[in-house]
This record gives sequence, structure tokens and C-alpha cells, in this order.
Amino acid sequence: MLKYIIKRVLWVIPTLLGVLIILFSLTYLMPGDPASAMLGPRATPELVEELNNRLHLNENMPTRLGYYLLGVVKGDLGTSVWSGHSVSSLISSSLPHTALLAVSSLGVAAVIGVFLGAFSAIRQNSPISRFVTIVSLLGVAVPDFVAALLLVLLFCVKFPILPSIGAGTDGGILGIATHLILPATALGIGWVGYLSRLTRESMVDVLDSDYIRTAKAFALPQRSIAYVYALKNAIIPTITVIGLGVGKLLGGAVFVEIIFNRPGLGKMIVDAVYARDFPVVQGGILVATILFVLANLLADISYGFVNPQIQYD
Amino acid sequence: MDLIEINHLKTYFYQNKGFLSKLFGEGLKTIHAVDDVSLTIKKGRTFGLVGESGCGKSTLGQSIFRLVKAQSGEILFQGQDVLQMDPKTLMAFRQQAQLIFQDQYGCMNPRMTVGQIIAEPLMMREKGKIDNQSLFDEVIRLLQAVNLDPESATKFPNEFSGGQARRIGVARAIALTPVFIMADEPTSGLDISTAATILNLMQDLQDKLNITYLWVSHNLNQVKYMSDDMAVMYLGKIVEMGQTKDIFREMAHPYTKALISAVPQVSINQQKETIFLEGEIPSPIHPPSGCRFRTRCPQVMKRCKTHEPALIDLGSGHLCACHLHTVNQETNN
Amino acid sequence: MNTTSSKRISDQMNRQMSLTPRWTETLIMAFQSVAKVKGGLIGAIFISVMLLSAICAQWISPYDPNAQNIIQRFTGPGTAHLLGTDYLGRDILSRIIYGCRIAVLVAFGAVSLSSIIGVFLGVMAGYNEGKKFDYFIIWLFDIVRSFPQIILALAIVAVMGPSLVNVVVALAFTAFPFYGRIARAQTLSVKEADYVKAAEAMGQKPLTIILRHITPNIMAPVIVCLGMDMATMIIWESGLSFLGLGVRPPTASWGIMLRNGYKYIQVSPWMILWPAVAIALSMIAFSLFSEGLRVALDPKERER
Amino acid sequence: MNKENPLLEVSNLTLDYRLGKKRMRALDRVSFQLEKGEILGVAGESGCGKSTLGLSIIKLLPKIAEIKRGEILFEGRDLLNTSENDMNRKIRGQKISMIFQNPQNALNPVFTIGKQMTDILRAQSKYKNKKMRSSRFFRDQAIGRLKSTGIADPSARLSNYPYEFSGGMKQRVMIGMALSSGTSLLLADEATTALDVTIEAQINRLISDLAAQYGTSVLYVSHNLGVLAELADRIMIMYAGRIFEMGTTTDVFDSPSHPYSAALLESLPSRQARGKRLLSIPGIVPPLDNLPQGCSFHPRCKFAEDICKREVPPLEQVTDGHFSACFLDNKRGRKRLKWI
Repeated sequence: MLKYIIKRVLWVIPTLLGVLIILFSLTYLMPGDPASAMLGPRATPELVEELNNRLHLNENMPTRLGYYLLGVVKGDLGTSVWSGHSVSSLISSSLPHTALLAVSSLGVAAVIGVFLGAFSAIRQNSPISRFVTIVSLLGVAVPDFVAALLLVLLFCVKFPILPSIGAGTDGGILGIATHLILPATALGIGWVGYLSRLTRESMVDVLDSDYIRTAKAFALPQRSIAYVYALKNAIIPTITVIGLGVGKLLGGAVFVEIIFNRPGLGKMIVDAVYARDFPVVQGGILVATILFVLANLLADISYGFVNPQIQYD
Repeated sequence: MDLIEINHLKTYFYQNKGFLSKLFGEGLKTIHAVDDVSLTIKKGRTFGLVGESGCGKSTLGQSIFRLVKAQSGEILFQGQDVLQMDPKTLMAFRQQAQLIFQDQYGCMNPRMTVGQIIAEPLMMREKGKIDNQSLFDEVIRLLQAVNLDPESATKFPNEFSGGQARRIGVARAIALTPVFIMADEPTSGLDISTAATILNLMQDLQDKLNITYLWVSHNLNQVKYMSDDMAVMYLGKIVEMGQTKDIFREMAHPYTKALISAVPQVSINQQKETIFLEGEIPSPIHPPSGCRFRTRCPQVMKRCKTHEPALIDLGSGHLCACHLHTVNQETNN
Repeated sequence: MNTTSSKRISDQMNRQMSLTPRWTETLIMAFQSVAKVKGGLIGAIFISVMLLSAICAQWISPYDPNAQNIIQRFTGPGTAHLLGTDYLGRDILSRIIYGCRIAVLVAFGAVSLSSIIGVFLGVMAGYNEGKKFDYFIIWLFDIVRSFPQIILALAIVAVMGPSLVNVVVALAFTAFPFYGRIARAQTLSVKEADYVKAAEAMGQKPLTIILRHITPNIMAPVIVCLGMDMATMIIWESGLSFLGLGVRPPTASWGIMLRNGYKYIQVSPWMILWPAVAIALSMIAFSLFSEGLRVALDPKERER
Repeated sequence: MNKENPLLEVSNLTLDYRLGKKRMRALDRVSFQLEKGEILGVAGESGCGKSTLGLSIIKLLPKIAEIKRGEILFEGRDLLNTSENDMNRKIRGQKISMIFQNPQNALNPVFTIGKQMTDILRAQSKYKNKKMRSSRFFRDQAIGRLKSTGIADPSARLSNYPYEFSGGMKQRVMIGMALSSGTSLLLADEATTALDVTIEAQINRLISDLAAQYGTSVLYVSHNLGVLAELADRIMIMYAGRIFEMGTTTDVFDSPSHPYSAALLESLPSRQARGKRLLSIPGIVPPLDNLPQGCSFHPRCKFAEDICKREVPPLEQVTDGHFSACFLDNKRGRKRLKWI
């Protein structure tokens, strides 16, 4: 088990190295001279020269890659071309908003989804089961950013009862909470549907398995069979999906943050893209990617705890 | 005449071969699936290979076809070493030697029709030289040879019962009129009466086409019924080998005795004493030192732990690897 | 055996004897079995409608999607404009129909590009399991999979510049490792199957084994994934267009319509509602269809 | 043995599986009795209903099963009219236990052997009396159960996961849980089919030893006639949901009365000399949703006559305690049937 964890963690290193190389080589995809492209119409020879020096754009590729990797290892993600702020400070101010949004939506969705799924598998053809079917269809039909738009339309325009703009940091905890409801719902609703359906399917399979039949033959209490013996097996696929889901969630956060104007990581990246502020884009994506990698790592490790038979090679 | 002669064949598998395991310096685990096995299969006869799961009998069979990579040793097929064959000779060999797999459905591509499955070896050999009509006739002929109706050619494998699927496997195996067929548990998963049909069919084919069989099975009753010669394997080694009737008349190895006695018999009046072996089969990763059977042997001696018994001839080609007999021989000398 | 039935079987076999599996027949059979599954038929019909309106957009849409009519801005659904008009007085229904074309184009383009590359690499890696090539491919897959998909696509489009082709390429690049992983895992299990061993024992060449015995048998989960991914690609195309990083306005795309709708959300709810409905319907269609595919292709489910 | 009060009395049990519009008769008028301490072997080819029989006694049938009529009397109690709650509280795992075919999947892969065993023991002790007991008590009990099945070092083994056990050891765990002093009936469904010969012999000895020790009756379902011949006191041969022959092991195997039993025995390679052809029964087992009229075996039977196509032969006594469902016997008296 420990060996599995260590191996899994070690595998992250070459992966992240590859991630950095890809992020770095994105600059080469830019048409024309990167410095002029970033500066756009503002580009004067002096500014271009200065930017070239600052970003080592004149050096050959391996040297630039070396500079870039060195900077990342030191925690220096560069400085914004526009504002001059360091990218790390921009990220540290925006990350908490995204983290809060992600945790609140996925966390709540996971708990509700797994419970609904398990319950509807145990009581097939019950109202709950039908409810799960509807929710999962709804989750599939309305992707997160469309859901966000519809929620704005409904609760901010038609029935203006909830705030739609910003993170509500001025309003204390209550303000933060009310500003979280709509974006978190937009992000989470699809997950409730998806996870509940996934859990239901795997639960139905598990309930049909030989070891559950054994448990029944030995007259274990119904509740313990369902919620202990079956559920632990049934959530194994769910765990992997939640890990992978963090990536989708971070992607969804981009739209939701733009729509609700929350000053999070996603909004930072998109704004930087609009402004062609490439160091910020690079840094933002790197942090999002690391978060995603860590989430997957965590999921895999907890998967190992749930499933004792795990082997990793 | 010997059709196949296997000399000192070793087939090992490796665990922890992965990149990270190497990085970690985890010991490479070697599974001694087939460990220094020598045997000869005579032409036109059936050679039975018995043993419990994990004893290496299937691996031995697959090594002959180079489906698994053998570490060392030689496999002489009509005097030529299979392990050293160049691709062209290997191709020729593979047309003369066929196998019948244990899983009667798993050995057929589920997305191909039975006609395609049976025609595949023919198409390979003829490589475009055969026109569709003669290919079709050939397929029909093969289907009829295994008592299936021609309509079967257009169906998919999953539309057949276990026994019928097995017949299709047999039809494919005899398509190129091979001289040698390895049958790996050819009746596993079949009901009693269906198994009997397959056994009859394979005997008929042997009589008609003079095929040599390597009959791999855990079912001793069947091996006794089908085979002329046989070998008993335990943890990658042959412990006893000889003519089937000799072995069943006079078992020499304690494992053979236990194995044969453990086979449940629907006996009419003979009473038999079952020898119960204690414990489980040890892991082939770390086989016991000395004699591999010593951990479960009811007649274990001191030297079994230190010395590995060699296969010695007890007379008339009846070989046995057990210190009970080496001791006897030494005292006789 | 009488001659007519012999002829029939012979004909049938002749058709079946070609070396490569019968893709068209497989496709037709898959479609038929999907239609048998509950909901699968609805999905199939929906998708056919989408395809039809994408192909015949210029004939079936009532107006030119880009014809502006400033006088008739922001009209709600009515007889002249079935779904109303937008802030430039353009007919929303026509724009939805033309948007369908973009959605279908991106979905099919990105999915086929990524699945072909992914499956090819995955099968090759799986067949060469444990070799350096395999490790390299796994590494490549893992790197690309490490990025949150849409963010990577966003970054690629941002540097390459927004255009339909770039959107397709970016989305395909983010998605190919998923097909690769599935294909590799499937290959690993299929190549151990006895029928592959049987083909090897017969002396078949590796290429034949891959084309004839492995690839057709790994396709079921890939195809299911394909169905689901079409839906995802439609979402992402509209997402990127919504951010202004997808196809260029004034091209009618559902995402651009949402973007404009969001600007005028206080004025006209219809501008946002109709593209949302279009997206929702296409999502339902693809998920029903791929669910049907999953059931139809899963031998375990078929037995039930 | 008290002949008037058998431990288990099944009469006229008829059961259908419904799959969509299909109705498959899995059991048809099955009647038999099982005495205390007796081992009854149930034999037959796949699909003959032998596994369904075991499941219907412990009432763990799949949802698609529907019992049409019949009754199952166990220690005088009608099991078919016993509530699910009572089955759990009084019968399952206590009076009647069941072990299944595939030990690989019989234990939950994500819990330790110890947790699974103590959970069962705790549940059962709660059913018996409401007293709270320490986990130590159940742990010791589990160790005792493992020890009784001959597993070495039981206390250390409790913390293992199922994948660390071999198939034979898993089946030992199952037997240890299934057999205790209170068990009156053990249902064994192909309990050793997946195991190697030497392990199979060990497990079967364990079952018969423990059953004798606790005075437990066993209903042993298997397709392996050899295993049944060595283990069972009486044999029941089933075909397409019906009992074809029933009697003591010697009666059935030495002088089979039904053509089907005779045919089965003649297709065994162990009973034939090398080189002699085996009997292969022509035709196939009929699909359960489309059984032939009359005796379901008649299309394959060498001895079939006109009456076999029209009427269903009842299970009637041939000699004392030896029953057979064939017109041949009833008309001509007991006669040894040879197919070839």
C-alpha cells in the first residue's frame, strides 16, 4: 500500500515536467513575434526590447526553457506584462475564491449524489429513483455555464432575490455564502445528476454480486448489507470520477466566474487571455493543472484505501 | 517415432518488470512456470499432461507454439528446433501444429462469423490463390466433419452452445490437416454428455487423420481414457512420466498417488482409499527447495529438503522423480 | 443440402470473407440495436434532425441568419419570427439552425480527429506493452490529461487565434489521450484473449492481428465514449464562443448567441433561452444515443 | 431416524422464471424428503434446476423467479409462508446455511476476513439474544470457526483480505461460517467445482466431517457424479426441472433405473475402457421455455415409446426407497438399461 502511494506520487514528477514543457512551448504557437503579439498595438521598439529581455525571449529555446523551469521551481511565475504585479501574488489573491467555489459545489454534489444514487439503487422504482433519473437528465442537458446563465436569468433578472455579481467579500460570511449559492448550484447540479446515476449503476451491479448473496444467506441486517457491504464497493468507480471531475470543475469555474464576475482563477486566466498577458495565462494554467493533478493523486490514494487489491505499475 | 522432443525447457514469467519497479529496486519476481522439463511425444499417439492449476501444463503447451517465450531449452518438432526457427519455417510449423483452447468462446473473435473463423487459416496458407467457391466448399466440408450444419458458417460464435462452439474450434484446428494438435482442457465447462461427444469426435479425427495429440487436462479420468502416454506435473516439474497404463497400474510418485486417489470415482464396487494432501500448492515464485512436493508429501524425508530428485527410469520408460526411488536404486547398486 | 440454400450461404460468406471487418454492416447493426433500447430511438431521431438541419441549413432556415433588421429588434416569439429576433433584429430560429451546423461540424471534427489519433496511439502502445514506446505514450497521455481540458483548449485557441479550425484542433488535442487510454486498456485485455493467441499460433502477421482481431474488439467502449464526447464538444465549442474565443462573429454559433444574450439579459430573455434550449436538446439527444449504444454494445446488457 | 418427521420435506415445488414474455419452468413438481444427518446429492446437467432448488429453500431466489405452487416444510415450518424477517432471525445462517459455487467472489473484496466473520457472528447473536457482547468475544468465536476448518494461524488470518486467500481457503472460511453446532441443513451449490482435485478432496472431507460432527444434513448440488458418489447417502438426478431418479447412491449408480441416469453414467470416460466409444446422448437439453410434451427427455431417449410423447411419467417407487420417473420401469419392472 505504501509502495503504491510512493509510486503514484513519484509518477507526478515526470508528468508535471511534461506539463511545464507544453505550457512553455505554447509561446511558440503564437503567430509572429511573441513580444509584439503580447504588446499588441502598444508595441514600440523599446517596449519590445524590454519585454524580450525580461522574458528571455531572445535566447535560444533550451536556455529559455531552463530559465522558465528554474523560475517555476523557485516559485517565481513571472510578472504580468500589463500590471507589473507578480503572477504569484495575482494567483494567491484569486485562488481562494475558486477553491471555495470548487469545494462547496463538488463536495456538496458528491455527498448528495452518492446518497441519492445508493438510495435509489436500494429502492428501485421508488419516487427517489425517479427523481434521480430526472436530476441526472437535467444535469446532462444543461451544462454548467448554460445553467449559470439560466440561473442569472431566473434569480437575478426575473425574480431578483440572489446577488449575481462578485464574490461578496464585503458582506462578511453571509455575503460570501449568498454570493456562492448560484455559482455553486450552477457548477454542482450536473455533478449531482452524474454521480447519482453512476453510483446507482454500480450499486445495482454490486447488489447483484455473489458476496452480497453470501451476506444475505448469512442474514446480515439489510441496512448493513446495503450501506456498508455494498456501498464501499459501489463508490470505487465514483472516487475515480470525482478525481477526474476536478478538472472539469476547474474548467466550468472559468465560465461561472466570468458570468458571475467572481474574481477567481478562471476569470484571471480569461482576462489575461483577452489582454494577451501571457505570463499570467501560463501561471494560472499551471496552478490549475497542479490542483487537478493533486486532486487526482488524492483520489487515487483514497481509491487504494478503499480497494485493498490495488496494484500499480 | 518421436514427433516432438522437448529438452530442458524452461519458461519463466516475470513480475515487477515495470519501469517504476525497476526504479524502486524491487526484486524481479520470477515465476517458474515450466522449469527444466524434458519429454517426447510419439507420432500418432496421445500424450496426456496432467496437473493441478498453476503447475505449468498449459504454459508448457503454449511454449511449444512460441505463444509464450521460453527461457532456454529446445523443442524439436520433426527434428527442427521450434525455438530457433526463422519466421518462414515457423509459419510452416504453425500450419502443421494447431491448438484447441480451453475457453471455447474466448478463442474465437466475436466479431467474425464462424465461416470467417474457420476460413482464416485456409486463407492464410493459400494467400489469394484460393477462390471463394472452393474456400466455401472447404469450410462446409470442415463443418460437416465436426457434425455441424453448413448454415453455421454465417452465424456468430455467441449463437452456439458450449459443445457446438468447441466443435468450431476443432474444425478450425483441423482446417490445415495438422499432424499435431495440443488440446488444452478441451472439455472444460461442458456437461457430461456433451464432453463425451467431444471426446468421441476427437478420437474419430485421430483415427482418420492420424493426428498426434498433446492432451492437457486436470481431469485424470479423461487422460486415463484418452492418452497412451502421460506425464504428471507439479509446480513446473514433471514428477512422473510413462505409459498411461503403467502409471495407473503402478503409481510411483506420492503426488501421483494422491492425485489419482483424490479423483472422485463413480465406482461400482471398488473401494478406494483417498490420500488427503495437507495444505495448498506453494507459490511458483518461491518454489520449495529440493523436491518441490516435499511441503505436502506424506512420505517426506530429510534429503527431500536439500536434494532435488532427478527423473529416473523405473523400467520400460516409466520415469519418476522421487527420492523414495533414488534411494532404492542406490541400495540396489 | 439443396442448391439454393447453398448459394445463399455461399453468397453471404463471400460478403463476409473480406479481410477487414464489415464496418458499414456493423454500423447499421449498431444503429438498429440502439433503436431497440429505450430512449435510444429518441436520441437517434434527434441526432438525425440535427444532422439534417446542419446539412440543409440554407434551405430550411426562414431568413438569412445575418440579415439585420434594426426596426424589429428584440421581438419575442411570433408569427413573423417564430423564435423572435436578437439585438440586431436577426431571426433567432435561422441563427439556431445555422448554429447547429457549427456545433455538428465541431463535434464531428474534433471527435473524429481525437479518436483516430487516440485509438491509433493507444492500440500501438498497448500492443507494445512494456516497451519504451509504450511508456512514452503513457507519459504523453498523462501530461495532456493533467490539464483541465477546457482550460488547455482555451489556452491553445488563445495563442493560435480564434477560428473554427483552431477550435477543432484545440478540442481534439485535449481529448485524444482519453481515447488513447481506453484503447490501450482494451488492447491490453484483448491481446491476451485466446482468439488473438489463436491467430498468432496460426502465424498471422502483427498488422493483421491488430487490424482484424484487436481493433474491432476494442471499439465498443470507444464508440460509447464517442457519443458522449460529441455532446461535450458541443458544450465546449459554445463555451469558447461564449468567451469570444471560439468561432468569429457574426457567424451564428450557439455560444455567440448566448454571449449576446448575456449582454442583453435585462432586455430580452429569449435571446438566451433559445440557444440554451438548443444546447439542452442536443445534450439529451447525444446522451440518450450513447446510453443506447452502451447498452446495445454491452453483451452483458444485451442478455437481459 | 424418525421416518415420520423428516428434517426437510419439499412437495410439488413448481417454479417459473419470467424474463420479459418468456416463462421458463425451472422446477416442476419437485418432491423429496431429507432426513436428519443425511447427505443428499443432487445431480444434473447445467440448466436442470438443481441450483434453483437450493436457492428456493433458503429463499434467495432472483426477483424474476415466481413460485407457482408447492410447499417446503423445514422442521415442520412452512418456509414459503415464513416472513423475510423471520427467515433472517431464525433460519438463514443459523438453521440453514448455504455455500456457493464460486469462492472467488463469495467474500466481499474490500473488507477483511475478520470483519466479515465477526459481522455475521454479531448479527446472529443479536438475533438469538439481545445481550451486548464485546468484539473480543466475536473475534475469539471467529478464530474458533477458522480453526475448526483447519486454517493455520487463524488469528493472524483474520486481518487478511479475501484476495490474499486461495480459492480453497475461501471455501474453508465459508464452510466455517456455514457449519456450526446449531446448523440443521447445509445447502452446498457446486461448492468444489472451481477447485483443484486435491483441494476438492480436502474440502469435501471437511464438509462431511463437520456435518457428521454437528449432525447436519446436507443438500449437495453438483454436476460431478464422482464427487456425489463418494459423498452422498442418497442421489437425486434432475433433468429440465424434474426429478428423474432418486435413491441410495448404490441404487442409482450401480443399477440406474431411468434411461437418462444410465446414459449419464455411460458417457463418463472413467467407466469406459481406453479406445471404446463413449455414449453421447443425441440432441440437446431442451430450452426451459419450450419443453417438449410428455416426458421432457423423450426426444433424446433411445427407449422412448408413444406414451412418453403424450404423458408426463410420475415419480414412482421402483424398489424400496428407489424412485424413478419413467414409463419403462413402471410397466416392465426394474430392468437395467444399457445404451450401448
